[in-house]
Amino acid sequence: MFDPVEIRKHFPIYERFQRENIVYLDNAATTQKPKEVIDAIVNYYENSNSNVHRGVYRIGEEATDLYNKSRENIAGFTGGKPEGTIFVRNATEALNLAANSLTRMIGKKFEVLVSRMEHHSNIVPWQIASDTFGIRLKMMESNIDRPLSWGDIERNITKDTRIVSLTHVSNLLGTINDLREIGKNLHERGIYFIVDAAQSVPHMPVNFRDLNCDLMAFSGHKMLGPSGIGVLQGTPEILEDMPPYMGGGEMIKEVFEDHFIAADIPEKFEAGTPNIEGAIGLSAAVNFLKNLRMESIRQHEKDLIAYTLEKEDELNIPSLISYGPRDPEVRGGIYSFNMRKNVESERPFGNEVHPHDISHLADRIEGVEVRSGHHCAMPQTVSLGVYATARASFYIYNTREDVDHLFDAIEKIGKRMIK
Amino acid sequence: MFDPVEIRKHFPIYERFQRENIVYLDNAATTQKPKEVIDAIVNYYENSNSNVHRGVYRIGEEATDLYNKSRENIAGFTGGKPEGTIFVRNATEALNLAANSLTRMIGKKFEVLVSRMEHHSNIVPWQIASDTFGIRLKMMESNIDRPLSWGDIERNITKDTRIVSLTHVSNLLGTINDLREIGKNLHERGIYFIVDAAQSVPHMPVNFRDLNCDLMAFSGHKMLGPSGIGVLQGTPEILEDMPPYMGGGEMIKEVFEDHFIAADIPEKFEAGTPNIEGAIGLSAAVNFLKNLRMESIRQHEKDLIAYTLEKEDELNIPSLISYGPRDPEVRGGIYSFNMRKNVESERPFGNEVHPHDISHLADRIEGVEVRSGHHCAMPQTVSLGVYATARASFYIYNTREDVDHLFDAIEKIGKRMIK
Amino acid sequence: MSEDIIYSAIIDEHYEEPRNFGKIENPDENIMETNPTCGDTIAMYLRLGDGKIKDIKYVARGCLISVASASILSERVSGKDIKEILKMKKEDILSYLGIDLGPAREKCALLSYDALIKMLKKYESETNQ
Amino acid sequence: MSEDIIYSAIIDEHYEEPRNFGKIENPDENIMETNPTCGDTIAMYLRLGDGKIKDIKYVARGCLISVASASILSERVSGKDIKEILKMKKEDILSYLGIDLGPAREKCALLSYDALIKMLKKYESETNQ
Ligand SMILES: Cc1ncc(COP(=O)(O)O)c(C=O)c1O
Ligand SMILES: Cc1ncc(COP(=O)(O)O)c(C=O)c1O
Repeated sequence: MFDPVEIRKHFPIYERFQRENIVYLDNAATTQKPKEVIDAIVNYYENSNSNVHRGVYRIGEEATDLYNKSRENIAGFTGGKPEGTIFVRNATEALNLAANSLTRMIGKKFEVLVSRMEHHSNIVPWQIASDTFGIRLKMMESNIDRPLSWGDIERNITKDTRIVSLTHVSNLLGTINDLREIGKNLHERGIYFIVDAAQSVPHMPVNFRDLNCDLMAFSGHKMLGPSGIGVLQGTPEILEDMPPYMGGGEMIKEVFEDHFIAADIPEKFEAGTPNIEGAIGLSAAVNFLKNLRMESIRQHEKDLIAYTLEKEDELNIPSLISYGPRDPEVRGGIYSFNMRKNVESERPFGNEVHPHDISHLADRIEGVEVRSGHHCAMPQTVSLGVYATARASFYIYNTREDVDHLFDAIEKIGKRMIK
Repeated sequence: MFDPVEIRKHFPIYERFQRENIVYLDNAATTQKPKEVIDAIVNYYENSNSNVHRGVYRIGEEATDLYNKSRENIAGFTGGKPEGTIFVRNATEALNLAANSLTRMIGKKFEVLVSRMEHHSNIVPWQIASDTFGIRLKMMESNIDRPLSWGDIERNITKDTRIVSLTHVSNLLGTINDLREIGKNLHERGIYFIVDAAQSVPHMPVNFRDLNCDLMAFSGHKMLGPSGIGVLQGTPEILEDMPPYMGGGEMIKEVFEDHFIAADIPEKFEAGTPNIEGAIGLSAAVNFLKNLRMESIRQHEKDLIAYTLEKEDELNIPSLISYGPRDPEVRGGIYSFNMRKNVESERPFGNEVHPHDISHLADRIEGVEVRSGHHCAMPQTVSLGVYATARASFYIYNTREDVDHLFDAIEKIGKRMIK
Repeated sequence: MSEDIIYSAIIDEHYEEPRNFGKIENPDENIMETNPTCGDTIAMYLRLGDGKIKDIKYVARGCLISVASASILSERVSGKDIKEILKMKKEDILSYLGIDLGPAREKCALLSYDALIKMLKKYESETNQ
Repeated sequence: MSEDIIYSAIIDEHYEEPRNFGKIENPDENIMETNPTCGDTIAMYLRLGDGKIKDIKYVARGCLISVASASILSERVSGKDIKEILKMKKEDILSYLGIDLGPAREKCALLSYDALIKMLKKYESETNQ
């Protein structure tokens, strides 16, 4: 049985949360760390800390072994190969690496297609590639209440499209895109397909091969792991063809005065001393998630978002407006909303409660921690006709009671701010 | 009084080292972590873990505050400004960022000058920039037994030289380069000056402004901090002019469909969720080092390398050959060596003991942990006429007894391998 | 924690009825400032003379803190000596608000202050030439 | 830990006097392999026929482990069936050496084995056409 209250016992920070009645609902930004992850890191520091790859002394070998086994474990978790599993800092770096290296690999002008629901991490790297190498970035519209379909993509690809890069789950709307068919079709047309899995790998079963993609990005800190570690997963074929992104130690076979010979994958893409404890911590996080089973985690979050949407309907708070698909089948545990008066306000400066005030007051009134802002998805936020939203996002340790607290906060803020 | 044996009590891994009689001498590769650093990280996980920059709820604010204060503390430690102190993964990323962004800023073909004693991290990024943007990389010769002088540089700059990038301390030879005069002269000529301080900041007082450089790189894991965190320090002036390296969350002011507006420094260069606990851990490491005083650390290491060189002279082991300056005043705590027969060997495959065997046997015989290989400095290693060396490198917890163990190991390996 | 400690009654009042809200036609100085994290925006207008602020108006769109602090600020500085205002510190502004702000909200509170200072500095450098 | 457990006497002997050291003129197959981490290099030569290894020689430059394992390997495979050798696993090679190697040293021990297998696979694919 999946029991969030039992799960909390593994998270030391829940002692403080209980003491101060904090309801943590900012999991799309980052998740808490179970003691299993903390212990793995501390244990590494206290017993095997040393640099990897070249140590032929005992703790050097232990560190190398821990690092390699972490890679194997994480690779297997998402159905990829160890040599196709590259450690980076975060999903952002993974997407920058992909944009830069793929663009240089293709070596001529082309078009890359992204959707309006992308996180800035899947927009700005392409804008930089466009400034640097002259490729063209095309952003297609996306519906705010249903997932992307192959039809949406098909309408937008042209004969120049060489890369399509899409998010698996929207971090603003919670939309779950079914990427399998999209991937299959792109594959058949010889178009490279990149998946931003930052919001899916932590929350549902994700299999790299099933997605029919070439490259996939995710972040450790959003799945119980440390910050400073993330993954770019790819097929060995494409990674072997891609030129290195950063240069330095570990990523070379040989260095001469005027050229270098790159190492094999995955080392080719890991320049310098890696985040060793980050990899070890993320591997421990993966074990924790595997224990809970990803199917059950998805089920639990589906229940929470369904309950949230039901409760919203039921309470029918006039000032509350929320965004994203209403069908929990295609919706992750993400709830973005705003509060506004129904009639034109008397006040000269608009009739919305500013999301910053929502977030601030929710914390002070109910201990409910929600984020406010554009959530690094400005193009999508703007398309909602607002500058910002407040956002609650769930994870394994959240309960229906947490959702109740959220709505208590919303009601109290309404009373306070909308007189 | 600087007392390495007292200092060891702060390092939990020394319990294992004492139990197994391990003498850790691979500090140029990475250093051990004191409990102050481990505690800072654990404390963050257990109390304030959340994402930075946008949280207006209480733990979000705590995390942001911890992150910002860490930056201020680290910036001040090396005499830089907080807004000129950019968090990256390691020195390698810092130098890649510098090479890529500076090259794009200059925007035309030019020559960059490095020395033969550079680490691969200060060679390969320039080779990649050369492949990508067509700039020219020039590697000047450097003496193996004395520091670089302004004369060396002057002879090698041409009218096309726009950047000079040099290591402060050689990780293979231990050579300490006096960069002040070099920096002053380059400054006068309007040539950008980059310093690889990966082996100096951990070991001696380093002041960014005194070096007269524009950019400076170092790694957290080589100075008691976590891996996965490093610093690019620069003058605000140059950083403001440099274009962003990676794109994504946090590094933007606004994102539109076809362009973005970059954030101010330092955020402009920090795309995506940073290594928050890495920054906090490094700040705790800086406090630990400040407490010991960098002058005393340098003094201690000077004593150790002086003792090493004296002992080498005294023992006069015929098979032992070592490299680097003999004057402890210009030599960090790094001792690279090889072992070979004095006469032509009977064996068909050469008369050197392979450094891998030295490292492996030193561990098994004496518990002495030294690294072997080209130490990511192939051009310099090749110039010594060998494929690889063994290397011992000291830090705050090493003692003269550790040096004695090193020579015990060398003598025993000599008896074993050179019959 | 009770709601009342959170945002003071004074702030509430300024938020509901911001003082000096509006525009000045043909102002001596005007500026538009934005806080990129939350999109808070303020347009501010000044009429200046005899080294003093003769009139100040603004149009603000933003959160409780940024609107209220613009209102409070406008009351405080109206009629004051420019030199004196330039001596004011950020801390003074924050203490006027009378609540303890975290680092993220400080930016909201200081938006109007930053706008004012920028205009006054520009004015000073122009008139001193 | 005593020295003797570290590297076995057998390894020492093979290191001091490697068997089958040298070249074969006009070999049926030959190859040059390098371990980039430490620069260990081996050039290996084969004479093949009747589905067997008729002669094997090599010139190795490297550490104790890589030289000794090349020597041991050459003794083991000399005269053997190619198909049989291709069935050998890495583990077999490592157990011949009789010491427990960490992951970093495994590469040293397997350098000669990798070279041999590459040549035999090439030979098989050539002769089967
Ligand atoms: C002189 C020098 N520069 C750069 C580096 C690269 O450091 P990192 O691997 O932490 O990026 C090192 C570390 O090996 C070094 O010694
Ligand atoms: C969909 C999506 N992609 C990418 C990212 C970037 O993740 P990170 O900041 O860890 O690089 C995020 C996290 O905010 C996200 O939600």
